[in-house]
Amino acid sequence: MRFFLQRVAFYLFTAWAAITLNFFIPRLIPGDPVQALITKYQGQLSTKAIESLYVLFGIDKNGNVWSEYVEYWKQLFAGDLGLSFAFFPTPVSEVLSDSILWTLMLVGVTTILSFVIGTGLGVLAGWRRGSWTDGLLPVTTFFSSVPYFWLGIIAIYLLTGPDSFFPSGGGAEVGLVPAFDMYFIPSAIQHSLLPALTILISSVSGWILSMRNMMVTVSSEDYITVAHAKGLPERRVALGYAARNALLPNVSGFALSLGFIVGGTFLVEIVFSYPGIGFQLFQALGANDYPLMQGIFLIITISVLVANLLADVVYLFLDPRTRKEG
Amino acid sequence: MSAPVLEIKNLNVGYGLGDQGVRAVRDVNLTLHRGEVLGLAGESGSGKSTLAYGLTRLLAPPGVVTGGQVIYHPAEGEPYDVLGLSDERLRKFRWAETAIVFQGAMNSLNPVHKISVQLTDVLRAHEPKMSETSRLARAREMLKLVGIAADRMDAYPHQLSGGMRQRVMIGMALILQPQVVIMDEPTTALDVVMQRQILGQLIELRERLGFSVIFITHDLSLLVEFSDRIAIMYGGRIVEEAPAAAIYRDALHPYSKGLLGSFPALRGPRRELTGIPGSPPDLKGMPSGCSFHPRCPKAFDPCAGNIPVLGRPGTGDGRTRSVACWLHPTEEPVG
Amino acid sequence: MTIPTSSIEQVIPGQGSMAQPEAGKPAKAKRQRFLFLSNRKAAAGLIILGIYIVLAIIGPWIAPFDPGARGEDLMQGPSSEHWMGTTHLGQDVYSQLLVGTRSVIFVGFLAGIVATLLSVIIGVTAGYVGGKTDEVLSALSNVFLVIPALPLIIIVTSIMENAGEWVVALVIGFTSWSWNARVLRAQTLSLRRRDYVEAARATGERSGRIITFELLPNLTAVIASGFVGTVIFAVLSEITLAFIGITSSNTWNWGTILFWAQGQQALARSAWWWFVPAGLAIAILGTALSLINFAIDEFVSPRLRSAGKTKIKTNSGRTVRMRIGFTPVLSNSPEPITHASPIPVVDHNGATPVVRKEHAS
Amino acid sequence: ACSESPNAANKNNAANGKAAGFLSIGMPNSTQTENNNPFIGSSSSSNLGYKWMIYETLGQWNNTKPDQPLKPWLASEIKWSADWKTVDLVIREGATWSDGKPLTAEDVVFTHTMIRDSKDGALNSFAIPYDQITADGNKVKMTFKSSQFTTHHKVIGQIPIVPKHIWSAIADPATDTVKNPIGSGPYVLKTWAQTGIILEARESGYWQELPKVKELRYTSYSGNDTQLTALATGQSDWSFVFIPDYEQTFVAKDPQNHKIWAPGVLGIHGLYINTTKKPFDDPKLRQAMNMVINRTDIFKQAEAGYFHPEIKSVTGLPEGAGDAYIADEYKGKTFSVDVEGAKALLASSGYKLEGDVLKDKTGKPVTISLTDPAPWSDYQTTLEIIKDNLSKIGIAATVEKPNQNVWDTNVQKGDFGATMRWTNGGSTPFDIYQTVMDGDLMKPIGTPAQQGNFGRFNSPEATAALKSYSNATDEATRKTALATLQKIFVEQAPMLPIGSDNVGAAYSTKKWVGWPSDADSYAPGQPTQTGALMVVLNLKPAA
Amino acid sequence: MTSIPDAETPAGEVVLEAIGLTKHFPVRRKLRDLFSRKHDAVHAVDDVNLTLRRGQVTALVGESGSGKSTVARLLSQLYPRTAGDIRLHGESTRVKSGSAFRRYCSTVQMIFQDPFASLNPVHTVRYHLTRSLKIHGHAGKTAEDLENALHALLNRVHLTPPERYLDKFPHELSGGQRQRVAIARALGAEPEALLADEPVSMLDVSIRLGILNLLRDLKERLDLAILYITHDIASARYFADQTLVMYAGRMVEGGDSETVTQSPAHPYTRLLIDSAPDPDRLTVDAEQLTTDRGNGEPPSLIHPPSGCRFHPRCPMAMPRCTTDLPVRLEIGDRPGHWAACWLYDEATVAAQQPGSAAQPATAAEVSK
Ligand SMILES: Nc1ncnc2c1ncn2[C@@H]1O[C@H](COP(=O)(O)OP(=O)(O)OP(=O)(O)O)[C@@H](O)[C@H]1O
Ligand SMILES: Nc1ncnc2c1ncn2[C@@H]1O[C@H](COP(=O)(O)OP(=O)(O)OP(=O)(O)O)[C@@H](O)[C@H]1O
Ligand SMILES: [Mg+2]
Ligand SMILES: [Mg+2]
Ligand code: NI
Repeated sequence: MRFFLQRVAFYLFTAWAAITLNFFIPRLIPGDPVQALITKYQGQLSTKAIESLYVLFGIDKNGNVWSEYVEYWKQLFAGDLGLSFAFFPTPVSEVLSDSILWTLMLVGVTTILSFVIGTGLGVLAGWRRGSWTDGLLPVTTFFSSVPYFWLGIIAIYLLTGPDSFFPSGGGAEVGLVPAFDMYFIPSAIQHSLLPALTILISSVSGWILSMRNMMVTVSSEDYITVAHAKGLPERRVALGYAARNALLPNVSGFALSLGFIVGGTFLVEIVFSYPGIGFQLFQALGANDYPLMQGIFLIITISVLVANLLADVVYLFLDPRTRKEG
Repeated sequence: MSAPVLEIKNLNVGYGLGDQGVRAVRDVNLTLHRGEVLGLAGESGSGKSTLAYGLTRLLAPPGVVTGGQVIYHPAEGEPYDVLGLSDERLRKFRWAETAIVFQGAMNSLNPVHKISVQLTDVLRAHEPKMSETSRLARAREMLKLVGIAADRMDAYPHQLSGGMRQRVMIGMALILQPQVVIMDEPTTALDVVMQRQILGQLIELRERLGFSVIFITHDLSLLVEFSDRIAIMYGGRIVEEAPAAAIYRDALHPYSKGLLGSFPALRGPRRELTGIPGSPPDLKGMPSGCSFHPRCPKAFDPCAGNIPVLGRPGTGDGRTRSVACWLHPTEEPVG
Repeated sequence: MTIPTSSIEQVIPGQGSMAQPEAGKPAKAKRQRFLFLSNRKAAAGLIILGIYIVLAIIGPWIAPFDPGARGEDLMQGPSSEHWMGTTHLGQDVYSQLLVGTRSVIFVGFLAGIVATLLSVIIGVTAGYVGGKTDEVLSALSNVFLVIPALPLIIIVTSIMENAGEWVVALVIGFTSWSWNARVLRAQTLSLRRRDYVEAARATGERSGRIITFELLPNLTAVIASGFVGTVIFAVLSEITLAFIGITSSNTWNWGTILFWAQGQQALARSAWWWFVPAGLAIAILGTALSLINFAIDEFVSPRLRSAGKTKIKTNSGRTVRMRIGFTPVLSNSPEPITHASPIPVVDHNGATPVVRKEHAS
Repeated sequence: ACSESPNAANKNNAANGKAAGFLSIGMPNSTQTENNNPFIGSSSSSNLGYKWMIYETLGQWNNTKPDQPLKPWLASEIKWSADWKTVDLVIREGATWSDGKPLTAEDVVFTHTMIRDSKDGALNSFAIPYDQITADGNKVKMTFKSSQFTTHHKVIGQIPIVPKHIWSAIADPATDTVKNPIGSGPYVLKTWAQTGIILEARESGYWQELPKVKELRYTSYSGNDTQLTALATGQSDWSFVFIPDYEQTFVAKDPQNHKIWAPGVLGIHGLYINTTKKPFDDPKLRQAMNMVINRTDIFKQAEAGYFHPEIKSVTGLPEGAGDAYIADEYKGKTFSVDVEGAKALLASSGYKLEGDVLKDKTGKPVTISLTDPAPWSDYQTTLEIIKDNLSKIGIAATVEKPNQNVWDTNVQKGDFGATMRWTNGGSTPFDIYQTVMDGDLMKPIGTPAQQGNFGRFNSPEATAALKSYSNATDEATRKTALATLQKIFVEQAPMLPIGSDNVGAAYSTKKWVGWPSDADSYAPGQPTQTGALMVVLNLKPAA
Repeated sequence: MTSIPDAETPAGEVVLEAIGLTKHFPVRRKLRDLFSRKHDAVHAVDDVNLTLRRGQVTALVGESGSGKSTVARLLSQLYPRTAGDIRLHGESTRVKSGSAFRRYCSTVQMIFQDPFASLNPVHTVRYHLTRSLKIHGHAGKTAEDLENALHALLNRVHLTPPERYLDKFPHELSGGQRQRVAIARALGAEPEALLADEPVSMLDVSIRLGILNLLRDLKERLDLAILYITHDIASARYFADQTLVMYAGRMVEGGDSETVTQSPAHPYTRLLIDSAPDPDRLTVDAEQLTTDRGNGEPPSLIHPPSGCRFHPRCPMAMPRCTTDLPVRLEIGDRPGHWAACWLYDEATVAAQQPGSAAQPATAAEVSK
């Protein structure tokens, strides 16, 4: 419990520092959202619109940054993330809630899958060293060194087409409204296959490798030999003893990688026209949309922290040594 | 002397093969009799652990058993060679017939499983028909046997002290009532007080349950006190084997003598400590002939040329002991 | 963007999963330094990396064309004149690739060096000094860990006017040190408790000297692996930034090539020669760096080495795999291997023992 | 539950081919959020253009024929006074809102009044100088503080009319996302989803014949490449996107049906030169530069041979849309690459070409930095070509790729050598010349010039001519003013025109026919233009 | 082979002295205690007095965790002390770092338990020794001086010929050789006191003797004061002049080695000696003088037992033992032999029956 509170205090501090940075950094970008908008619509938006846009966005008054900062925290505590500029006047919270599910579904599920598959293969590769699994590593390493976007674009080029099973992009078939029904779900899954595969291929090798290394390390522990000496079935030794223990250090790595979901894979979302939050962030960057950037950073920060906190808790359950008596 | 349970015949164990390989155990012949405590002594690196793990095929890569037999005599039925068993049969054999207590109990217990799980695991693997409640009952019974309250069943290894963990390991070793228990330095990490208690308990259990023990340590004085017979290893070979008292009083091999002369005695008059000059041999470049001869104060011509075989010496108690030394001509080789 | 492999996931600070230099047999310092090169992975990785570095140096000289110069042949496939074809402006893709190597290597290495320096300074200091300093520095690295790196890099590079390679490299370096710092801190913490560090202190060494001469040499492998990881990350970041058109670098790099290729729909126009080589160049460079990283991991933790024989032939000719729990038995004949001579009956009293020196100490 | 899901009805994809009675419209405008407010440029309805299918304007303006009068739409009569300060409108009878209520003059007055009176002019994005707005029965009269000659198409043709009974209840029209849009157009919003927005045709109550296309499906793709893929594979029937090598990447995928149409409009792209930087303050030097630029190469290589139609007239006015405005003096005068002529001009103006280095009058080599944001690959390609062209007369150019924000700031502050940029567009050449030459928009170097004249071109004559053109009450004055402007533009070359904007489209005739074309350019082709409604109404199922 | 003669040396000059030395390691506070004022601490060393004299070896024995290493580290000033005093040549010193610390180091040097861990694997023998010489200014002026000094050091620890060892890395040396290098490093400072923390426990039986003999030889030749820490009471008998016994952070008995080992006074010392393996005791369950009532478990040092810390395990415990901290009491069989045990307080024994407060054997175990 003490451990837990200590962690919480630590996380709160980190969150404060990160959010503060998140507040200031976007403000350092030269230019402003109005300019960005005008530029985005090259010639389609008359320069006369500039004044009305400044009024519209409410950035005509030159507030000082400090009072904005205070205001920002006040708003944050009120649960208000402000209005997005790029999607003016949609509230940031709405932009986020529209896109986060897509990301969670695609990248979140894939990250978990990647972890599960990678860990599984890693267990195999570590346990059965010297068998065919040794060939797994060089191949996956090569793929993991390929940039996501490159792989994705090639996949689109090679695998999609008018008659292909794989759609070339988008989150689901045009016109389907997100709902748990027999139309949307299969379509969403179909659309997520190719991007998911891309992420999977380029991220799985990290897990294989780390799990394999941990398996190798753990396999030479005495208790594994004891387990063999006890005459336990091989499965039991491999999974209940070796893999179970080798998994522990990977848990926090996994938690951290959850944080990379949003920031790390937005190129996949761009390449596949996937309406997720990473793509949204990219647009926010292009549009100088501070409120949206802040909102997304907030989500990233909080999700990393929560993931880590969860990892700590999971760790507490997985590793009795961290549990304190009494 | 009672019937043998385990006969080790010309066991050879090495690490790696080819010119990278080392032969850590060389042509070892040893017989363990029913109900006895056989002590195995020798300095660090002499191959004691390698022998223990080799005979149960538990050596991790790059360990290989390069030759020999380990004949096990079950309580009923024909004797068989442990090294020739299939993986499945070996799994069945392990723990049910021969259990091992490792050097560090800290590392022998899986830190993430409760000790009850680790105890019942064995039963689940070897006696699948047993019900869960009777497994737990059996586990509790074993803990009681080694002096641990049954309420510690649900403890994790790190919640137990070193001594308790070692007791748990001993309890676990006995849970299937094996014929042979191998103990590789079971108490070196422990305090003398604890060490005495645990060994005392073990000896008492042996009396009750009647298993045989191979007891490995480099602390000769401990061995002399606790074991029936003692085998001394040097450079991968057994150089002497005799009843404990015989070794203590009258060691034949110069190495055994040196080993005994290295321990200061706590009681009685101050003995002269001789020690053993020089350093242990390098397994890769073993001296020719008797591997001890470069350090041996009594070495003479034949020592450097030929390897002496373990055999019965021509002394009065020659029936009960054997030695491999050119100073002690044998009447008949062992093995 | 990928999370750099190897060093990141495998080392979880605080849990001590980092393969410790084996306590019993301390890293065989000198001999193993060369042993590292004998590792097949390391050798392959280093050779490939070497080729890249050479190309980075001489690339602009050996490039047959000015990478930006327009030519007559537009969108031509590979030919004897243009080995990797041409772009929509008739530029030579091969030359672009060659010239672009320098920027990639430069940014990768500069960022790697900056991040490594920072991580060493912050991580080792935090680990060695401990106390308040440690808390502050740990918090700092955690904040940097939490802030999403790539967006941050995008923002910072966009703040810089005309951000050139230097800026890109420095920004990447300054934003990607935190993970390694954490790893190093954990390692330092465990090293600090080693006896030889205490012993050095007891001898009267100053802290600075202990850090530089006692700790750092033992952290080399970890630092090197962190460096390699950061280089991979930096290279991928630079390419990503160029690809999405964030960086304003005026020089060529592989990301620029991909940017142009994608902007001009190279693949849709079947101009694979424009899109594929740069990606492969990245992948191969990344693979080479990963190989080096694996080799370092194996170097640090010999257990990971899978080199050597994993299969073994028994005397009866069967092949068995070496595995934990089932030591291979080559032969189970009860015959002795070394034939010891039976001891002849010697006249015990007649023999003159050769008495060895009695004083060894 | 399945049968009640809106997805049940929407589940029939493009593969169903002609049988599916819908039209898929795509735009490469990345993600959207549900926002149907027609007055906000960043709303999804504006981004994708579907607001013009829901809301209508008083008149329809055809960008491809800017000089033609607007087609009466919600106003059955549009009459401007000679000084273009007053307009009299007759509101069409029989138009109804999609909730069944009739559309009246009140609604028109309400809409324009709302814009005029919005706080700080937040809704008045065209900065229209409204004066009086009154209704009289089905007539509406609006007066303006200044001549609307150059902006009348905006007042009439680009302001959607909204129902008073709905909008008067909206607290702040500038920040309302109008989830349930009620308009007078032939379509109503059916479902809104990130994956696609579906509009369905009204069943009745539309004031003209109902469209044949019963359903419109709008999709926003993440970028040009994904949009192109969608076009090529037939997922999009209609879009407006830059397609490199369109012959191969788009048309060749279905040569029968895949078509590109790119009519130019009165808005251009060109190289702005910073006229305050020596030696580029010299018109002769700029002229010489103008002479060596290979516009055909740029058109073919940078603009894929269609996207920014090549500007041929030296006046910078695009072919087609601009033809009517070219002064007599310049009729038929077209650009051609003339390196020798340029060299001669330079030599005669005191420049020396030493080897391949041009030295200015003071003997310094002439160098220029060309700048544009990296992601704009067509501009970048253009700059590469210009760089190459300039080297022919010894000017060493470098191409810089600052990031977009930096570029924006620098261009506005006048901190650049030369840059490719666009001009405003409109119904007359006024917007083009104003963006380039208006002295009123000029700001000192270092102060952002947000509206135009980034090159700090200082010509009181041009400024006066611009004023005279926009305020003139007679055609002759305008003509003179325009001729003056063209003369200055040609002789001083403050900006080197390269290509024009286009309002065309990439479309497929597989399912629907009746698209505008060069032969019948009845409306702009771009699906986000106001006139897109005219296109949709004109479509018929393919045979 | 030289045998170790009896410890019979005249009392030399006092080099290092600890008076009431105490070390408590603070324990991280638990949440529960957040609001209480109590600060938990590991009472690793409490009120320890010891004296190191020139030319004498003082042994410190005790079970694992009894605080022996902590005493050594306190004496070498690697840990700051909680209370008490350390006197170097009678002068109270407290140094943490800087030149004062180095000055202290040059008189008091420490040898670590594990020769495999106490040498940095990346440095050669030469580096280790050179540093030690340089820091304490014994390296001389020229490279030749240094070389000579290095040779002298290696000769002193019998690593001959020195050239063969100077450029070796630790992993190229055997355990005994490494420990010699570690000793040489300590000698490089030319100290007056040597704190040897279990210098042989990690070494093989046959090598131990060599190191002990070397230390003994150095003591005589260099007139060193040596603190020999061990848990092997038999080696203390052979090697040390005095022996002190520690239990759970406190000194329980002291006196000259022969007396302490042959006629132990404190019940804990007796238990320790009885537990030591004894080849002469050929029957296992021989009559035991003392039986351990605590299952061999040492007490918690965070909440040490009140009174005598050994009382929960002591078969002779009396009611007074559970409440009052025993003081040093002279035994009287030999001069200087003392024990901190109420059994030697006549008044107490007269009033209370020894063993009357002994707990049942399993009590301690349950309380864990
Ligand atoms: N994995 C290995 N590879 C090569 N040689 C090894 C390996 N493991 C052990 N050896 C060598 O085999 C020999 C025997 O080792 P073993 O562990 O059996 O000795 P031991 O008698 O048990 O020593 P200790 O008393 O230290 O436990 C040693 O010389 C050792 O160096
Ligand atoms: N740095 C520390 N922080 C907290 N507790 C400590 C620390 N160092 C030692 N202790 C505790 O102090 C007590 C005494 O430890 P010390 O190492 O001095 O024992 P020791 O007698 O040397 O044992 P051993 O024979 O095992 O070396 C132990 O309970 C130990 O857990
Ligand atoms: Mg061993
Ligand atoms: Mg200690
Ligand atoms: Ni354009």
